Amino acid sequence: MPGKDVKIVGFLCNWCAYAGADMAGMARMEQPAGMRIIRVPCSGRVDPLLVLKAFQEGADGVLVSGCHPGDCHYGSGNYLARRRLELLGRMLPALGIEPERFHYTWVSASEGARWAEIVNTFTEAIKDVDEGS
Amino acid sequence: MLGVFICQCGTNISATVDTGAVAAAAAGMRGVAHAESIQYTCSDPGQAAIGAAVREKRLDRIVIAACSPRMHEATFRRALERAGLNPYMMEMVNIREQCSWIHADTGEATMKAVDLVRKAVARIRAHVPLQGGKTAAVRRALVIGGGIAGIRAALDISAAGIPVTLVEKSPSIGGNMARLDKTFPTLDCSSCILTPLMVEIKQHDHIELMTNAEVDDVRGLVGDFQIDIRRRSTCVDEEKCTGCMICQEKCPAPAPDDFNAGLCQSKAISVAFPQAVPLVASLRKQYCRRFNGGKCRLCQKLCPAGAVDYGQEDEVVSRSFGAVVAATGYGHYDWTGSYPTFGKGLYPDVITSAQYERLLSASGPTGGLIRRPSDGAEPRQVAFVSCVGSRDESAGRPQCCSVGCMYTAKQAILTKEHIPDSQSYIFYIDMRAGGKNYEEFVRRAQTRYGAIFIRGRVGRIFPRRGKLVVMGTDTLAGDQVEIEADLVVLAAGLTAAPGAGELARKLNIACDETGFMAEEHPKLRPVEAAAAGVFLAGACQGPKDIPATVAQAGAAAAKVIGLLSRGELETSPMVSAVNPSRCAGCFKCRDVCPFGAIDKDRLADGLVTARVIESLCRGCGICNAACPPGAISLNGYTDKQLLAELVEVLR
Amino acid sequence: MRFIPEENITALLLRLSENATVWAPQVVRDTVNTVLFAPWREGAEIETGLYSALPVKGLVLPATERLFSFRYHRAGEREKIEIEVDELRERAAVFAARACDAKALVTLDALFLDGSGRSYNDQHYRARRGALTVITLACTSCDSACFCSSFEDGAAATAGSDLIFYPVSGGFLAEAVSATGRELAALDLFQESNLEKPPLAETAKVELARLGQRLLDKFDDIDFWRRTAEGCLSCGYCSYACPACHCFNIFDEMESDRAGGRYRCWDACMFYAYTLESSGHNPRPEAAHRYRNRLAHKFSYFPLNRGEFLCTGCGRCIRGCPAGRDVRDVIKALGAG
Amino acid sequence: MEELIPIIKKALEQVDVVLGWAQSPAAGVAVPAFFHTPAEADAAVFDSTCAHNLAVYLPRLADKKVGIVAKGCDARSIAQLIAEGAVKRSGVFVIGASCPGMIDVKKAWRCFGFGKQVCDAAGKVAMEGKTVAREEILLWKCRGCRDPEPVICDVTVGEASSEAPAPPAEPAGIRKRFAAMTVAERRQFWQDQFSRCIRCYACREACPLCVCRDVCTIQAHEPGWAGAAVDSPQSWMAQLIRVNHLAGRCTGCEECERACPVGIPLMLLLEEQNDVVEELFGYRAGGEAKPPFLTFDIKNDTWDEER
Amino acid sequence: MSTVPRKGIKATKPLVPEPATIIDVIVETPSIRSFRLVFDDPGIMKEFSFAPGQIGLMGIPGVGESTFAISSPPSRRDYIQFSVMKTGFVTSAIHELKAGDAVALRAPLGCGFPVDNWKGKNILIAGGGIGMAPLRSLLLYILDHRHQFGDISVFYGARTPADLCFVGDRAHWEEREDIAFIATIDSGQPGWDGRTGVLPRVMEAGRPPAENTVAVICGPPVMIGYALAALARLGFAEGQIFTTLERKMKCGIGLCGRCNVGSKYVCTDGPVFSLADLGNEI
Repeated sequence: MPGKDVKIVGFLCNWCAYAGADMAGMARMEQPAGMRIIRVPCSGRVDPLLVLKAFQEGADGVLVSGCHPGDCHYGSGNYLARRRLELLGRMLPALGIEPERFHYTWVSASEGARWAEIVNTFTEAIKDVDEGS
Repeated sequence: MLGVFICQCGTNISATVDTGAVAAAAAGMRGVAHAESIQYTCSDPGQAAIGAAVREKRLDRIVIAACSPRMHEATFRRALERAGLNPYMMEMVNIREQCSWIHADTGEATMKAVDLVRKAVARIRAHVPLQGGKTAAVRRALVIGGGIAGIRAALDISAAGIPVTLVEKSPSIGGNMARLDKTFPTLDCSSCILTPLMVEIKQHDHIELMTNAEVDDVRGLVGDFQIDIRRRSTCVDEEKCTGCMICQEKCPAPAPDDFNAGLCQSKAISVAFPQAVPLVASLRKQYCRRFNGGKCRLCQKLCPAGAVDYGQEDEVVSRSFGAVVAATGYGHYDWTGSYPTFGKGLYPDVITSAQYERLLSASGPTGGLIRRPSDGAEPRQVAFVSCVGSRDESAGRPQCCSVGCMYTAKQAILTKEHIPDSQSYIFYIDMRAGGKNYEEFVRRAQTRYGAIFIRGRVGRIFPRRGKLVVMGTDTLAGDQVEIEADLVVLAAGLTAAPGAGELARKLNIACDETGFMAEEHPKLRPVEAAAAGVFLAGACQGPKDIPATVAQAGAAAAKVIGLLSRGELETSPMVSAVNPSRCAGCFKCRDVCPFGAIDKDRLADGLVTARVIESLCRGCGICNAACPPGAISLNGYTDKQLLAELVEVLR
Repeated sequence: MRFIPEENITALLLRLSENATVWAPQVVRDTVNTVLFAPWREGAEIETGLYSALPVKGLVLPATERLFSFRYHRAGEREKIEIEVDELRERAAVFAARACDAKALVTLDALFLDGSGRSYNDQHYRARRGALTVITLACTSCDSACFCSSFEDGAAATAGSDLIFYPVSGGFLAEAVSATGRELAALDLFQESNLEKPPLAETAKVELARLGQRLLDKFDDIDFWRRTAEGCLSCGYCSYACPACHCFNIFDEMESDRAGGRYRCWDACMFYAYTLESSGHNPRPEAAHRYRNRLAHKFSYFPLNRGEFLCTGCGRCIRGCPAGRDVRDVIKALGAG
Repeated sequence: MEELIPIIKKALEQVDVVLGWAQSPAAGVAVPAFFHTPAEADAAVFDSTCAHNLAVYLPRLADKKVGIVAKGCDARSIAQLIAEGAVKRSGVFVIGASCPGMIDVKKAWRCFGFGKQVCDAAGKVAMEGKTVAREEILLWKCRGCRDPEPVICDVTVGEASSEAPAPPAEPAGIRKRFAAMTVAERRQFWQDQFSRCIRCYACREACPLCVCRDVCTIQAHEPGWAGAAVDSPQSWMAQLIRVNHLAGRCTGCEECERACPVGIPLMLLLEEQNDVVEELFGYRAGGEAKPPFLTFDIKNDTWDEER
Repeated sequence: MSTVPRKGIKATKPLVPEPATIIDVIVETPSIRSFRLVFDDPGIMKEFSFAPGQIGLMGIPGVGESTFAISSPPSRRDYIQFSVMKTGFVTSAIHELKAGDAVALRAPLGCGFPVDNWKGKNILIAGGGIGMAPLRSLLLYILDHRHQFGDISVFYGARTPADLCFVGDRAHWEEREDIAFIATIDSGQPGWDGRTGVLPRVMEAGRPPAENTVAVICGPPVMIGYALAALARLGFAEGQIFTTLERKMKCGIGLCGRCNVGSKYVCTDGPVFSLADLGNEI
């Protein structure tokens, strides 16, 4: 089973990404078991410090996902989020964290398949980093 | 003291997650006084078990590991309330959609479930009781779309004494149903049953009708949406126009006839159709000579009522509404791009069923005589092709249009009734006739009306000797079939109405992957959209027939009435709050707040701190993430709660 | 007096390393002039010219130490707490401490090892202090921040040291102060010598006479303290750098759902949070209040309670202050003795 | 720079206090000084050791009218504080000082010991008769200085330096070493660096943009972003909190690094962040605009999702 | 030294608490609860003794400790009571505790009231709000040794009737004829038929004689300020007035530094001080 040892924290917005993950479940799309989802109301709620704290506490990867740009339930949350998170992602190499371990992406409530695919790909990418390839 | 309940959800969860083991693990977690696995936690006995445990073990915090909180969070909050606890002292753990359903290995899924329960146990220690407030709700509803769904919803809402504004994009209400000839399975005349309702709308005291109008901007939230409605300029004063149609008659500029699905021409200034409500003309500037450099002013000169006003401009009307019903209906799939072997729309006698509907209709361009477009001849052999742009993966259209089988059967019957010596051939994939009396209706088309049903897809349509050859496979006989037809009618699939996506964005609601507006829950909240106070009626939520549309419109109306009849709404307590003793007064929160919900507060000692205007706060938590000293936090999603979760899942 | 040739120093440190970690001042790699006491390994260069940024007090009162660990365990329906105190630990030796640092250890000893009832005998401090050997390198030169000569003994202070090295030509004269020091000096790495002790550094002096009273006289002149503290950034460096400051905080940390530890860590009286009460009330809300309390503690309260200043004139708070503050200016501003 | 003293005296006619520098006899360099009266202002100096960014005191004096002697880089901090609303423009009187480039006094102290006079009476770097190559001893930020003239200023003092700003230096020493490290090596590098951190918060207190101060979340009980333990991971997290809160706000004044008593190269983090912010948003803190994480035009957010 | 010396805490492990268990929780007011607890080690419980006015650091390992006055009397051998007002982080966590929950305790700490020096004197007790907690311990001690003291008058004030603690005690104290007990609330409220008016004024109106009397006051700073002024007008000298102070504490043993008032540490020199001890530093 893939992803057994990879611990990933996912911060998912309630309206889109979390619902998308639910959708993947309703469609019984098998996924690696290392993902631990923390529900937040909006990707704009995700303080970059939560991501850094996750790494500090030993996460192998952190994924943030919210509504597609333009679709934010609150209008602008994901616009703010992507600014903060893009900066964070670019800072990671200087902080000594492989940038592959962090990913932010947009998943709508109907994109169950996309969510499953993201979890799979991201888990694999982290495993590649862990193996040093 | 904590109680943990692990739902088996029948076998939905317990098939993959060892719920007993999860309960046993939970029982060992610090502070957990009670842990049990329940077959259906959401059921009455399940909720009763929670209540009993609360009483017996004096529990004050409850963790429920079950399905997605999007499904039953509200259910369990009510259960807590009944058990005498604050409803927010509950945390749900999603071990179904995000665990049992996506993992195969029991050991792994169980381990993950235990992890998730531990996370919730840690989180719930940081929960505090929350109390929602109340806010007045505006007693007025907006219905967007004037088809049968919007009409029904508007009438039903206004019947409860709640004023309604009905907004229709086109010049007349009536929508797709007004274009239909007869309706299955009863073969009622569509106009005969619809027109009285349209008139009722126009005459209703509590209904404000705005045609040629669209939603421009939406602000606010449930109970108090502030919505700007743009009324497009039609160059005709609706108050003055009598619908005499002299302008239309004399107008020299041709324009497509939208009502007749492009089968004939109309004029730049025209009344949408003879039964239109309101019965007024409107001018389409893009076709008008005057607006394209010409000097023509005929309509203005001829109008006996003096209703034509070329200087009329768009008008934006702002209104407050307590609730919104979206009833934007459906659009027709443009098949020409995806079916090159069907002639890409170049053969005039390959038409869509929507066009055929107009040929059948007495109010149509042919006055109810079936005449094929190419030469006006009466067809003898009519081939119907189902599922064009439906149930077709190769066209990227896997979904069923849900009405194609039925209306094709109807059209075959009507063809026979119009032309008794005609022969209809129906290419189908499966006949889907699930409604009341539907199967009998299809059977009648076959037996009494002699329609020949061929199970199989059509591969090619091409002209041969003045006829159209329809080549397909008869999958039952296993043969290639070739039908020579005079007219081919394609049952093109249904799409979301044009512009529905944009409207959904304005309303802050989601669309599903086929572009239709998404309901909150497919079974339990079928008319609620993702944004509170927005409801869905009819085909905007997915293709459906008239009975289903009318039923859903009624349901949406009932929801609106339920919401607005009390006059006030409970507000969510999950809003931000400022701890003034930690506020640095930097107001970054105010800079990022999308709702202007942050104000300045001057404390007794002169310090200036932020304050949340709770009635404006919608609980996004963006301020929380932007506040450097952590003074502002979102109730229910505080840093403390998220950190507790985070630390626990990584232990 | 005993003498150790320069070339034997490495051998001495190696000998000490056999059963203790040897801490010696070293320049931190890639820094301009940061000197810290760090574990010495053979070949490491010892920096005795520049002053270390931090004193040796961390070896007896670490920046963070675990006081005990606790565990919640289930006893029937109830949770019970189990507490366990870790026992120490390895021996340590410090080489090339300065007299001002060593002397401050005696001040700390009085606070943490006093069994008289006036104070408590702190087991954690006791364990570390008992396992520490202090070899002091007497200062024959100083810089302009030093003001140890203001206090009794000045650079010649021997208190707190086990063994004191005086730099002389070719090596160091070694003066044993304690039994441990005498044992060390008896090692074969040392020899007898009749060289004279070199003259020690004579540092700046500040007027300490009646300082405690002078300070109390100004105590209520809050404007004076506001002026005095106005450049102060309210950071904690001076407290952490002070060999005699010993204030600490106590906090808990969970390591799992049921187990965690209680820790003690340095705290600084210049922090706003130091006296902030949970109600939001803060008895020392302004930097001026905190600055006043800091100086009063050092030069008034502590002498009143303990008969000595809580300062040895090491000058670190002057040398390292990010805002260039100089405590001697304040002492001067308090007026003549 | 003798003309400074009369300017401060004049400024004192309209402000409560002027922030400047005075010579510290003990340290041999200039240290921050608060001039309340014209008599006090006689002690004012301005030379190559005035590295401190006095803007740090402005938010603490928000209730007063304050004059401040500011170098070009300091003025950026003042502008940033004004843009963020932490300081009122009308509350500050900026005396822009043309800056010759500041030297790293720690380098002088390492060579000559603490307390030796670093600048001569004319303000030139000179120690015990030796003159030192200016470029050798300049602060990193002064190499390739982008703001020799103050962006915000009410009166200027001194003539613009005839000398061109020293050219940007090639990364040397720790910068060079850091640039060449792998990600894993950097992880270890920071762990080593922060094992020295003593949590004195001099970095925070010396930072003009760390405006939370007393209520800083790093020291707050809750929610506990960084534990109170003085150990490398916790101290590292504590610093990351500061760095994160300075995103799009840091003007690069290097005060945190200068203030750090244990020599942690904090600017490696902040320089990187400032560079990324400038690259992503074309934004450099210290102008009139708010940081790109607070206000931006959402409707016209020209963000390329594919980048 | 006018206060009694401390006893009890292990001299070598002063920072290490002893596990204890809550046996009862009394909801006194919306923001104050009293917790009764016993040490898990019966030996320690048996040995435990203290003087009224002494304090303890009660904590929840994993959350932290906070300082509270012991509000039960020394004669109570079966439990130790602390009355806790919810003000912040630790006290909020303590308020969540129920009977059976585990805590950790360091007690007794500090110096209690010098009751031995007060023998034969009249005692005036004035407590405001949560400040009544140490005074309850003192009052119960005095009632246990009633014959040793002269006249006893007690004033207890709070903002509203709902803010008055110790309901059961109050009824008992009001009934007793050998003490004068007056409860007062700041301003009149329906359903309250007792005294109204802020405590210092009510106390002053009672005109207690200063002669051979010790005044013990405890309460919020504002109340203390007015009460001191009132006592001064009534002729009380500084040496006759005692109070207990509250400061943020971490160690409780005079080392961690933060609780000093001038040169005195509240944790070891106090929390009981006579006004003469404090001088102008209060």
